[in-house]
Order: sequence, then structure tokens, then C-alpha cells
Amino acid sequence: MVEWLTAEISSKYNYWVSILLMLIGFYAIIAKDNLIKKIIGLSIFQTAIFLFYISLGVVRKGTAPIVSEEMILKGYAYVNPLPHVLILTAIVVAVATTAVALSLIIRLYEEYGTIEETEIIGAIKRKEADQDRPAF
Amino acid sequence: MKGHKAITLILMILLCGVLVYVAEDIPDFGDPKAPAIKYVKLFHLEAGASENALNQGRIPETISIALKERKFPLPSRAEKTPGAENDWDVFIPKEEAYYPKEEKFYRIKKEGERLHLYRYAFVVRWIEKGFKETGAPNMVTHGLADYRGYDTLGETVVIFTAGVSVILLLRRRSRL
Amino acid sequence: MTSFVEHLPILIIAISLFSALTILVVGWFNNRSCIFIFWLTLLAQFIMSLFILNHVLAYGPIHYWLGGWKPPWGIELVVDSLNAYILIILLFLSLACAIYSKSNIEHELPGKRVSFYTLFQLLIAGLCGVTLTGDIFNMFVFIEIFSISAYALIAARGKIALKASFTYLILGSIGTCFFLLGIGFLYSITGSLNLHDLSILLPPFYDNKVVKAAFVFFIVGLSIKMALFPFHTWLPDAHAFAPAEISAMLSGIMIEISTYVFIRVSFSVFTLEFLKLLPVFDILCWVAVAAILMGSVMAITQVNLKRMLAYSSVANMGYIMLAVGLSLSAVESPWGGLNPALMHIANHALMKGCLFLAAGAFIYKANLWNITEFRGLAKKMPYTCAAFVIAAISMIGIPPSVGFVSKLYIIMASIEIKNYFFVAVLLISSLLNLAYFWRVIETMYMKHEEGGRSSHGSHGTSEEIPLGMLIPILLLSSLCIVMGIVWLGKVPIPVLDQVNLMFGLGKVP
Amino acid sequence: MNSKKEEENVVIETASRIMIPFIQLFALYVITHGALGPGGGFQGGVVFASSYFLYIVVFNIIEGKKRLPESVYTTLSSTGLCIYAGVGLLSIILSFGMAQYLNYGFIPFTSHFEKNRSLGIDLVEIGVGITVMAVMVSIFFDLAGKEKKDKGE
Repeated sequence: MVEWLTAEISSKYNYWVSILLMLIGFYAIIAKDNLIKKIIGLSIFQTAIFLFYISLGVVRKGTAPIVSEEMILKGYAYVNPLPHVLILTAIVVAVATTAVALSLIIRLYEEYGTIEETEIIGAIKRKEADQDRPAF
Repeated sequence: MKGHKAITLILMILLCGVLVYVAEDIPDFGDPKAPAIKYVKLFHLEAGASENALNQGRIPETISIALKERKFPLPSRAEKTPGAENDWDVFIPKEEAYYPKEEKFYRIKKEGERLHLYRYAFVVRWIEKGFKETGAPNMVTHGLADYRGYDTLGETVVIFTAGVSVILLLRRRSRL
Repeated sequence: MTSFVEHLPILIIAISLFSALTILVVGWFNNRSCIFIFWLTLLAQFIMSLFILNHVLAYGPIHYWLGGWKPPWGIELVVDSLNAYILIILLFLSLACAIYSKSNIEHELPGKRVSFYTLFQLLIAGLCGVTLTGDIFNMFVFIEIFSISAYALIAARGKIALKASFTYLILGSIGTCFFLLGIGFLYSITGSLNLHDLSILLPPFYDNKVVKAAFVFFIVGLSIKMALFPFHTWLPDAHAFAPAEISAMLSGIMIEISTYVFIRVSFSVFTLEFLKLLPVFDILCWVAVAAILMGSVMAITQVNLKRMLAYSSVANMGYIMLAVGLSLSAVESPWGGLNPALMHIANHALMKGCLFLAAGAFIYKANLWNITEFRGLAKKMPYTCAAFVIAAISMIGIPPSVGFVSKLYIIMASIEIKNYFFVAVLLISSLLNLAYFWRVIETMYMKHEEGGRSSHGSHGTSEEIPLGMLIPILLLSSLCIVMGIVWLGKVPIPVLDQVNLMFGLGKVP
Repeated sequence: MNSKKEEENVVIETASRIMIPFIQLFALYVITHGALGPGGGFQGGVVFASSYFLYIVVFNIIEGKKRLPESVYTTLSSTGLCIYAGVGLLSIILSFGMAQYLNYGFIPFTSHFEKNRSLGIDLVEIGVGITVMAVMVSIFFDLAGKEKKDKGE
């Protein structure tokens, strides 16, 4: 059992690392009250997935995927360029999400004067109770 | 607040459980023959007399039928892989004007008395022919801008969307 | 030599992008002209989508290889009858919302017209992209395009909408991350990203744990995006506080596009054999039943009209997913396979589009959000209220409206598999629908405005909304009845039968 | 206050004045060299935008807006995307419907199919670079400008 586990972990440590990061990110997203921390958690979660993708393309004795004769002659193989292509796209998507999220947080801060989620919800509820109708 | 913590714990355990459950079947790190890098296994057949046919460059009937059943493109000829003893590269005929030549598509490996049929991952073709076809030595760039150029168009649209979103949310006293 | 129609799928997306760019640049100089560019683009897109449907029905699916690369190596667009059908619903509803938005946006977001229309156009581009693509990673990219524009559009109004949008952003990002993770798992096993290619490579791996987990991640991720029952928490606020036409787009088509992605992934990638191995669709039925009950009950307790409609959307997603869940076992001709699900996607787009636009009209005219404030509204806005009532009775399911047809077919499908509990649930939910819509209709028509306590501000007898807003509402509400008759006449059924044939559902001929 | 601060920052100002052109040159190198070595439109665009960030951090946001007015970066952000989508559309138009969208080989830059492709890749990368640069600057101005204004008022 222990041998199996160590073999499994040592041969796929890339995957275990990304599991760990994913769980850290996921925890931050749900458990943290601060909106900025939530966004940080989301970024960690996304980055963990990116790491998983990139590690799918790794080849032992692999070199950067740029055509060069001498590297091949020395016995190196190219790493898989496809995950790089996909992740370049996905990173941009993550950047875009983060930008929108940050601008939302700025607006929320202007509106309610706080970036704690519970306080914002409390403020909304108080406003609804005052006006006896939804605060829109 | 206590309920919230319990939900957090349950969700974490669920995610962790699924991810650990998967770990066994994930390909090894750095394996040069992993499906994503080299080839993916389709099925295997009894070798029988087909080895001779393969050596002569023909595709045996059994393999064609098996491929047809599984809706795969049909091959035209086989060729011995350089540097391997009992392996053959199988080509598919040209079907489209953009491919003046035929394409390396399958690989047959003999192990014991069985023929194992593999299909090359499409990255193999990028690595082998990308430079010739697109004239860009950096595979990531020619993959990004040419083979999967539509994705990159989408990516550019995403960043543009983010820019306009921030304009909508934050910019005041502007004409936009 | 490719025929010109084969270029249309990409042109739909390309002109959408060009129009977004043009709106941004032209809007800098003259921000009144952008609405006309928007209308023209949508009209052109809608006409193109009709041509596409015609071509698909006559000559079979269109396969378009972007950049000239063959599918496993490049990206392809695939248009079959399912895509073409969804595309037409999508563009039709967008067109209605676009016509509506002219007066409403001038009223609601006067200083932000240009960026609003740019984002609206990008939202439509993203939705079209998701619908047309045949590559799973490309699907992810376009899902993100429409999600990001939706986050911003929901928040456009400010205040409470910001919180709603933020919640949606967090949950939606988790959903798309799960989708991305699922793609990664499939890629690690098969080394391919094309939908059709995956479907032929996967069969040997059906008992592989990674493939099963990938399917689970797809389901969970898309359930968050489509607001299926346990993950619906973001929907009510987001749909309630967005501008009216955006609410209509979100409820009418955006969550349905996620359903489409779900259908596409589960039937085109994981083919029927895989779905029969796991009891996923049975579980889905029960989850959907929970969604129906929960959405309907929550809708009754709401005071805010748009929020009530949003909870009703949760219930309607339950209907669609129940129909999807039944699709494996029900086979008889008019209601077998995916027919009721696809039917309800179209019907829900019509009904919910009309209801949200009408709700937006009440807000536009007199800032009326709560149902209790609607006293005597029928006298002031007779046409809008009539349209609202027609859409509401379709929602309840009174013949010959569209809601009746889809409910009838879902009930017939449940009777066919002899699950009478589902029948009971559907009937109960119809009653609940009646309860919460009757409340609104009663306040509008029966109760008269009390003289002293007028929250509407000062306005005279006839206070109808501008014609530009009225036309789409009336169009959608009349289509609620017309389409019901058309469905009963089984005119569009051949399209749906083609879909069933493609996926191997329904009765095998 | 403001003038005094500027006097104190003379070293940083001079240093950044020297550095910014080189950063921009490097960004252009990264964009155009994307096909040959590590690099590409996105990376180059971000580096180019970072040179503006440096300028804004060292001087202030009003100076930065003078250098790159709102109209310019808004137009640039759509120009880049327009180049990308336009190259795709050109390949349909110039081949009279023969080629598919984004099939750069059919755009007659030269007589060689492959050379056309590589030129098409370069053009596309430039488009991505322009968009990314402009959008990054735009987002930066929007996120940062708010705070400045609140403090000022």
C-alpha cells in the first residue's frame, strides 16, 4: 500500500501539486469573506488548472518547442506545444475575469464602503428593511 | 456562519475525493508516450498473416474493417517506422486540396502475437510539419496563430470584452 | 469549391465582432448611431441563420475548417440541425431585445450607451460562437466571452446589481474552471480536442476513471452555468437587477445555451453507450424535479416581479433538464428523445423573453418593481398588460399556448416510462405557476388604484410605453400562441427528429 | 506639494526617461520575433503596456493621459482586433470564397503559399499586440484613475 502510494505520488507529483493548489484556491473562494481574497483564491484555482495542463505536455529530456536541428541531434525531444497554446488563451481569459472582478470590487467599495461580503449583505438587507422594497 | 463552514468542508471533501479518485489513471509525468504527446491506443488484433501485408506496404483487410466499424478514416498504405523494429506508420490518402500529400495518421505496433493499433496525437503532426507549412519555427506561435488561430481570435475578443466591461463599469464623464 | 452558404456560420460571428468594433469607434463620434449598426448586424445575422437552417435541412451538416486545417489538427465549425435550430432562437430573441433596448437604454443608462451596445454585441457573438463551434476548447473560450460580457452587463445598473454580478462572477468562474478541468482530463487521455474526434476515440476508455471524472466536472460546471437546482443561488439576483433586455437575454437564452452545451457534450462526445453505463440521467431527473418544486415555491414568496420571474426560470430549467433526463428512455414519436427539451428551450425563450420585457416596461414607465404596486395598471398600459397575461397563461400551460405543448409532451414522456410521480410534480408545478401568476394578473386587472396612495407618480389615463418597446413585447406574446398551434400541428418536428436521429435517440427506424 | 515631489524624483524621472524607449523597443522585438523564438503578441503587448505603466507611476496619471489620450487607446484596442478579424475575412474575399476564414495562405502577399502563411502569422501577432497593449492601458487608467480622483476631490 505504502509502496503503491509512494510510486503513485512520485510518478505523478505534478498532479498532486495541482490538486493541492486547487484545494487551497477553492477553500479561499468559498470560505474567505474578503472579496479581494476571493479573487486571489480564484486566481490560485485557475493557475492550478493551468499548471496541470502544462505538466501534461512535459516530456522527459524535453526542450522548448522551437525548431532547432542541433537539439534533436543531441537526443532531445520537443515538449508538447499544444497545452502551451491552450494555456496562453486560458491565461488571457483569467486576466480578463480578474480585471472585471476588480472593477466590480471598486464599484462595490464606492457603494457600500467595505469589501467584506457579510457587511455588504448586511447593508443591502438594512436598506431593504428601511425602504420596505428591494434596494435596486 | 456555522452552516457555511459545514458546506465549505463538504465541498472541499467532494472535490478532493474526485481529484484523488482520478489520480490512478492520469498519465505519468513526463512520459514521452503519453496519449497527449505521442499516440492513443485504439484497439488490438491478432497478427495472423497481416504482418506480411504490412511489410509490403498494404493495409490488411481485418484492420480496414475494424477501423470502418469504429468510424475512423480509412488508411491507404503502411510504411516501416524509421528506428523501430516491428512498427509501421499508416498513412491516410489525400482527401482535401489543402493537403497535397498524404498524412501520417495511425501507427501499428507488434507486441507478441498481437497488432496494437495506435492513433497519433495531432501534436505529432504540428511538430513534424508545422515549420514547413507555416514558416514559423516557434511551434507555440504557429499553433497559436495558425492551426488554432480561431482560439486566439476568441482570446483577443475576451481581452477586448474585458476592456469594454471596465469602461462600462468604471469610466465616467466619457463619451463611451 | 465550397458553396457560399458554408461561409455563413463564420460570417455570423465575424460580422458580430466587426460590428462590436465599429460601435465602439463610431460611438466615440456619434453615440446615437450605434443602435442602428446593432440592428442592422442582428438583422443580417438572423437572415443568415435562416439560410443556414435551410441548407442544413436540404444538404446535411456543414463542416467548416477554419484556416483550412482538417479537424483533428485545426478547429472546425459544425452546423447540424441542433445548432441551426438553437441559433435561430438565439438570434430571434436577440433581435427582439435589440429593438426593445433603444428607448429603454436611453432611459436607464443614458451615458453608457456605446459600451453597453458593444458588450451586448459581444454577448451575442459569444453565444453564437458557443452554438456553432465543433471544438471543445473553443467552446470554453466562447463561454468565457459571453460570461464576461454578461457579468459587466448585469452590473451596468449599479448598486445591488453589483453584488449580484459579483456572486455570478465567482460561481460562473468556478463553473468554467470545472469545464476547463474536464477538457484537460479528456485531453490527457485521448490527446484530442475535436468533438467528433473525441467521440470516436473515447469508447475504449469508458471505464477509465479520468473519463468518468471529466464527465462529472462537465456536469457540475455546466449546472452552475445553467443554474440547476443546488447551484441556482446566483440566478435570482443577477436576473432580477440587470437591465430588462439583458434579463430577457439571460433568462431566455443564455442559460439555455449552457443546456445546449450540456446536450452537445453528453450526446456528441460521450455517446449514448457511455450515458447508459452510468445512472447520471436518472439522478438528473430527480434533481430537475427538485428544481421545479423549489423554483415554483420560491417564486410564490417573492414580492419583486423580476425576482419572481427569475425563480420561475429556475423552475423552467428544471423542466428542460427533466426533459433531457427523460430523453434516454422515452421513444414514442412526438415526445421521444430530445423533442420536449428542445421544444421547451424555444418556448421558454419566447415566454420568458416576453415576461421580462414586459416587467422592464413597468419599470421604464413608473419604476414599478413590486407586485403590490401594480394596482390598476391594466387601465394605464392595456397592451403591455395584455401581452404579459398571454405570456403568463402560456407559462401556466393553458392550451393552445406554447407552455401547454411542452408540458403536455413532458407529461406524455413521463407517462411512457410509467413514472407517475413526475406527472404529479408537473401538474403541481402548473398549479403553483397559476398561483404566482394569478397574483400578478389579479393586482393588474381586479384591484383599482387607491386614490391617495399612488406610488406611480403623476400620470394620466393612458400611459403606454413607446412603440419601439411595445412591438417586441406584442410580437413575442403573439408568438406564444402562434407557436403553440404550430407545435401542435407538428410543423417543426422534422428538425427535432433529425436531431434525435443524429444522436441515436427516439425510435430507431 | 506636487512640484516639490517632482523635484525630489529627478533621478527616477531621468532613469525612466532612458529606460522607457528601450522597454518599448524590447516589446516590439518580442512581438515581431514571436514567430522565430519565444514571444508573441500577448507577451509583447503586455511589455509595451508596462512601459506606459512605468511612465504613469513615475510621473502622474494626468501626464500619462496627455501622452496617450483616451480616444487613441480606445481606437487602438479595436484596431488590433480589426486587424485580426480583417485578415481572416481578407482570405475569404481575396480567394473569392475558395479559402476558409483565417486561411492566410490565400492572401497574396507573395507568390509562396507558406510565406504568405508566415506573414499572416506576423500580421495577426501585431494585431493581438496592439489590442492587448491598448486594453491593458485602458484597464490601468480606469482602475487607477478612480482613486486619484477621489483623493483629489
